[in-house]
Amino acid sequence: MKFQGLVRIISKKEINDEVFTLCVERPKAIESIKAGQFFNIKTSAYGSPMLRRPISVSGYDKDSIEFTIKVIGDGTKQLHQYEVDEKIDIMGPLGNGFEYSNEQEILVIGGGIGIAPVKGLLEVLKRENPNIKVTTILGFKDEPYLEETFNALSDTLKIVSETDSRYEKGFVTEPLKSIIWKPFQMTYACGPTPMLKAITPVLNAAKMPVQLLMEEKMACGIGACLVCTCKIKEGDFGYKHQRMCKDGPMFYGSEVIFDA
Amino acid sequence: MKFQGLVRIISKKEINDEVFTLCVERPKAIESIKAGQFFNIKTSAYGSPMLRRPISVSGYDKDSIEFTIKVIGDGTKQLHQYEVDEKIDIMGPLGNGFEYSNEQEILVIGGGIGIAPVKGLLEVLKRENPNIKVTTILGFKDEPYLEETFNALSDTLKIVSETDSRYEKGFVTEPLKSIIWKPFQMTYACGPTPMLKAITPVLNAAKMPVQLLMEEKMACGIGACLVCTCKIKEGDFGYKHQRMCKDGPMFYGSEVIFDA
Amino acid sequence: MHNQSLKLGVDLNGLTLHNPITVASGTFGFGREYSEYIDLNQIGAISVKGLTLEPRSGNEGIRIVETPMGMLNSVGLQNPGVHAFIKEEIPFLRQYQTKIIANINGNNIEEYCEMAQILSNEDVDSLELNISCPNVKNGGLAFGTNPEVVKEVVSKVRKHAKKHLIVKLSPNVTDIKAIAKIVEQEGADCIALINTLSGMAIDIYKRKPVLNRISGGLSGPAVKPVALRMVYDVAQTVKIPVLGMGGISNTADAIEFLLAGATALAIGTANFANPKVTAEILNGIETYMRTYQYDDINQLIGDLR
Amino acid sequence: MHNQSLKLGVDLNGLTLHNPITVASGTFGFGREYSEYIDLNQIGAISVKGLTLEPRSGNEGIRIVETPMGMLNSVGLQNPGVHAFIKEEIPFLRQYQTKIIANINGNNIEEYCEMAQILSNEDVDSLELNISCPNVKNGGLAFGTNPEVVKEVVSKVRKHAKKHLIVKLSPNVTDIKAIAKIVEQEGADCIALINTLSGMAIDIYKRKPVLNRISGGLSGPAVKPVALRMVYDVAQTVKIPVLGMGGISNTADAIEFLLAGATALAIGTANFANPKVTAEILNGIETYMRTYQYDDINQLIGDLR
Ligand SMILES: Cc1cc2nc3c(=O)[nH]c(=O)nc-3n(C[C@H](O)[C@H](O)[C@H](O)COP(=O)(O)OP(=O)(O)OC[C@H]3O[C@@H](n4cnc5c(N)ncnc54)[C@H](O)[C@@H]3O)c2cc1C
Ligand SMILES: Cc1cc2nc3c(=O)[nH]c(=O)nc-3n(C[C@H](O)[C@H](O)[C@H](O)COP(=O)(O)OP(=O)(O)OC[C@H]3O[C@@H](n4cnc5c(N)ncnc54)[C@H](O)[C@@H]3O)c2cc1C
Ligand SMILES: Cc1cc2nc3c(=O)[nH]c(=O)nc-3n(C[C@H](O)[C@H](O)[C@H](O)COP(=O)(O)O)c2cc1C
Ligand SMILES: Cc1cc2nc3c(=O)[nH]c(=O)nc-3n(C[C@H](O)[C@H](O)[C@H](O)COP(=O)(O)O)c2cc1C
Ligand code: FES
Ligand code: FES
Repeated sequence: MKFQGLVRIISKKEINDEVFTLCVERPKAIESIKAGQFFNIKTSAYGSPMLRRPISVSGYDKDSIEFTIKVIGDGTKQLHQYEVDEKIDIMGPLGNGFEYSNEQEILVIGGGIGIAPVKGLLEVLKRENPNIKVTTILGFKDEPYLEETFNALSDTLKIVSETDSRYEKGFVTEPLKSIIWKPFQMTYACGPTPMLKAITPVLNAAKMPVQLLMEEKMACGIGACLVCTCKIKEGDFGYKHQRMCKDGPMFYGSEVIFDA
Repeated sequence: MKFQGLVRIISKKEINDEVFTLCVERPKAIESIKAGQFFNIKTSAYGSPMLRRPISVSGYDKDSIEFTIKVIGDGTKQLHQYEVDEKIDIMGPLGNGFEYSNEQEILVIGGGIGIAPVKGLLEVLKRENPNIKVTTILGFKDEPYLEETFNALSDTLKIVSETDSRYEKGFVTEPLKSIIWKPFQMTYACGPTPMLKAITPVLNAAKMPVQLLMEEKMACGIGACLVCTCKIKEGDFGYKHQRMCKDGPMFYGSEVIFDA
Repeated sequence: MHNQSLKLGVDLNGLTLHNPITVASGTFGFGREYSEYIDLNQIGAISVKGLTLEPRSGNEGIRIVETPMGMLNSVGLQNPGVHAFIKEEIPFLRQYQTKIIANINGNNIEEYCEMAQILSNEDVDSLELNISCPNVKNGGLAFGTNPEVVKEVVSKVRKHAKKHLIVKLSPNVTDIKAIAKIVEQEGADCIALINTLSGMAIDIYKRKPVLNRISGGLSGPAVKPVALRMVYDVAQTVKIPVLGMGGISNTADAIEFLLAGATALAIGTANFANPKVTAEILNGIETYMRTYQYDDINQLIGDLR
Repeated sequence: MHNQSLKLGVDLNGLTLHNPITVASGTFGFGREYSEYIDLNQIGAISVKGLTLEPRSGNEGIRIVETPMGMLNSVGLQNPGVHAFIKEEIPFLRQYQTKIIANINGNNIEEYCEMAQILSNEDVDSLELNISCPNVKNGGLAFGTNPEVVKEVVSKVRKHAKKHLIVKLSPNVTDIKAIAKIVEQEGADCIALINTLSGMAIDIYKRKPVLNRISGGLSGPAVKPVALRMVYDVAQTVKIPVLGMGGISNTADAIEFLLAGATALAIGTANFANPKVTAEILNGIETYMRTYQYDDINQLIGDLR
């Protein structure tokens, strides 16, 4: 049996006006968690919004699970109202998460709140292999956040912003193009779909493997309802619909077809 | 213009497991309030439940308005989650409330959470006429609450309960029948419809005027949608539908037709 | 940019409104009660509580059930009758610049015609033919669900209505487009939709339907997706303007209906939770227009890409 | 009293279930995913994801829009095809005591018949004819909305179906009772309803319908009052049992449907918010039965006062 139930909130931290972290007690029933996996969280006990909200693990250890959440609509607003010691209904861990073993040199790309699961990944990788060489590129629309955290987790850190003039202006694709000649064994990326769509051809062209942690509106979150899809190449010209929640949310850049 | 908007919660008090009071700042825009009036309160900022919840004024002064609320479903549960200093969306005061001037001897009957507006009434009457003689009958299903408050507000207080053996067992109709010979100038009553239905013929037969503060599920709360009705006698055999929210919630026992 | 004044006026084929926000029949009484919460001058038009020839006391028993993000009502057309409306309510409403839409309801076609006749000589701006009430002759099914009955009632009422005529459709039909076409052909100036969906609730403690008449009309946000689809379908089908409604509760909902092709909107159930919702939505539409650079609301209507 | 064992088994006219709680097609896959959250043995029957003759990859683009207490879906019958179902999924489901209902969908009547034929020889307990899919020959309107087409498809499929046959109705019709009568006359063993209501959503930022196919199917609590009314109407109209569904999310909803006359219930959308909802509702029904002193669920079915 997989876990779905109430867990206690251990801590809550405001990161900026819109972003906060919730750290919850890890139930004993959850034997393993992988960076890049997510939980489907009930935001309200009163039914509305009706559906759970998928939120990536942004860190975990044997006793706790951390979520880093950006407030954008009612569901995330409700999550923001939870306080320490209240209980929250989570379900997971879900999805296939990142695949990692013992890479020595990696590239990590995060965009917006997509930096949350990437942070979780780097924490695990550093824990398992303190010598790993990490190059990180983060892109933000406005003011960057978690800069110090990523500084500590990266050997090289580049931050770009579309509007914050204290940082290099632009999108993650610019710094990416300038370092793509380096021998990264793996690239891990998470961010808004347009970002993933922009970086994937660049990395594919350079024959650099990339794991994309993708997003799609979900309902069940476990692969039963088929409302979340990722278009995956099949044969030379074909495609198949895979389930973002169950077969993803991690897909390799080489297999994804970006529409629209 | 009437008031609808956010007001700050000044204090919150648990009365027992199910009943609590919220005291809110009285907006300047509210010039007058009458005991027996109610406010229509939005319980959630997230839409569900969709409709406001009518809650009687259980007390007020020039700076504050008090509500005494029993948790029975989602809306009242949500009201219970508000904390001091949070803001809550209220609309009112609504309805016609109790009519009172300078009675010298009155009878008051409250059932269940129906004691809330009755408490508000007694506080006002005592304030305006400290010599008023008050006989109070309260009925509860289970354990009584606010006993001390009513003790202080009444010259004679009778409490009955259907299940709590420390009190007289039964319904308010029993003590009512035993004192109905007294020369009360007015009776004020609020409680579940079956209670009002039971006491009204008793009082009518004794030719004692009674003001009933009634209840009906509401939507607009201001008289526009016509979903809340009270059947009122018209002529000798006829009836008309009046609006519980706007024409009531106070009706005289002599005019109400109790169906079903 | 922010100071530039936006054009908000719309023309429902003869009924011009100074803005596209109206209120739905039965949810706003005759405007009196809400006039204590918002300035009625801000509302493009008020469709008054459904009128009948004679006064009606409405249904007995419980008249409302709250449902998930919606409500069932069973008011049963309680109203003071068309004559009291003329005498008491028109003068009140005429104090404001809002247009008056008289929502008319008959027990049979003759009554509809008689009401249209009477109101054609009175100071109202539009007649809204509500064909969602049960048609006793047709076994209780609403007038508005049988294409032949729709044809007959609209064509006859049209002859008596010397005013702008809106026909308000029932959503409880298989093919709303077919009904809308008939209504257009028979000469309606404008189509309003949707009225309430037929729904039911049971009191599991009493083990009885909550409403005496068993079913009631479902309205509110719950029905919005259904309403939007029907408004879109009808706007694609007919040339006369559409007055869209059904669950509109906030600016985003309103924009959806405008983009779907509704020339004006009616807000109903949402007034109950927020008596100022009409003004807030109007404000929100203006902000949206500024953001997306529309200076005339008519550019926004039906502007799907 | 509390220990007395309650009789929960129901008989859908040949399909017997050990309890009345089933799960709705398309919301539960083939049971595999939910088997990690609840014991499938607790579920009376599983109606599997809608099957077609050939595998289908389903619709492109966004497939879901959340709406007030509901959702629109536009999955488009993505499924591995009936043959893969037979090979891969039946053996999995047969590990449990839950009954298997095969939900079948055709592009035309011949396909429906072929699927009924094929599945009649396989180890499933019931066939659920889903006539809510668009009928290309009839201009895209669902098979289930045209009485003549309903008559034809049910009568032909009945001849090929050597198994218990459920016909699942579309709610997007004027007169559900008329359709239900036809379905009964043509020999269905049981009627399931409701499928999703037709609805729409617009992305106001992109100014496009959210779903590629413009409209999608509305489900969830929002539709419950409509579903309950239709279940009640149909239960009053036909003698064959009704499998009721549409927005059931908690015990109270379930009791309402049972009181309205549904012999069994299907839970759909509610599984998404609460993967254990079926077990919780079953529990809740037992508590209700004890409180109101029913020892057999069949006494509760249709027991309106
Ligand atoms: C696998 C997965 C993992 C995720 N992990 C995380 C995570 O770790 N942290 C995190 O914060 N989020 C994460 N998300 C995203 C998160 O699930 C959503 O942000 C959340 O579901 C939003 O819910 P909501 O109710 O707050 O907003 P909703 O109400 O669902 O919606 C969106 C809001 O944005 C507005 N909006 C939509 N489109 C536009 C537009 N074009 N322009 C302007 N406004 C628009 C809408 O009006 C609405 O208010 C993840 C998603 C997935 C699928
Ligand atoms: C004018 C007026 C003044 C009021 N003043 C007050 C006041 O001062 N204080 C106060 O506390 N309340 C007052 N009320 C009542 C208050 O409005 C309701 O209690 C409130 O609306 C309930 O909302 P809810 O969302 O909590 O419960 P809801 O969810 O609306 O509903 C009722 C709950 O009771 C359950 N239920 C319904 N019938 C039965 C039954 N027969 N057996 C068992 N369970 C059942 C339902 O399942 C549900 O959970 C007043 C009402 C009116 C009309
Ligand atoms: C309490 C109530 C009463 C209504 N009475 C009428 C009526 O008299 N005439 C009419 O045409 N529509 C009536 N309606 C339907 C509304 O005008 C509107 O079509 C419907 O409620 C959908 O819009 P909404 O979801 O915004 O409320 C009524 C609706 C409600 C909720
Ligand atoms: C995502 C999704 C997929 C569905 N797929 C099917 C299907 O393949 N066949 C079918 O007959 N009904 C399908 N339905 C309809 C459900 O079986 C059910 O009739 C409807 O959702 C109403 O019940 P609910 O409100 O409990 O979900 C689907 C519903 C949803 C939400
Ligand atoms: S959300 Fe249900 S399959 Fe992905
Ligand atoms: S609640 Fe609308 S008239 Fe009383």
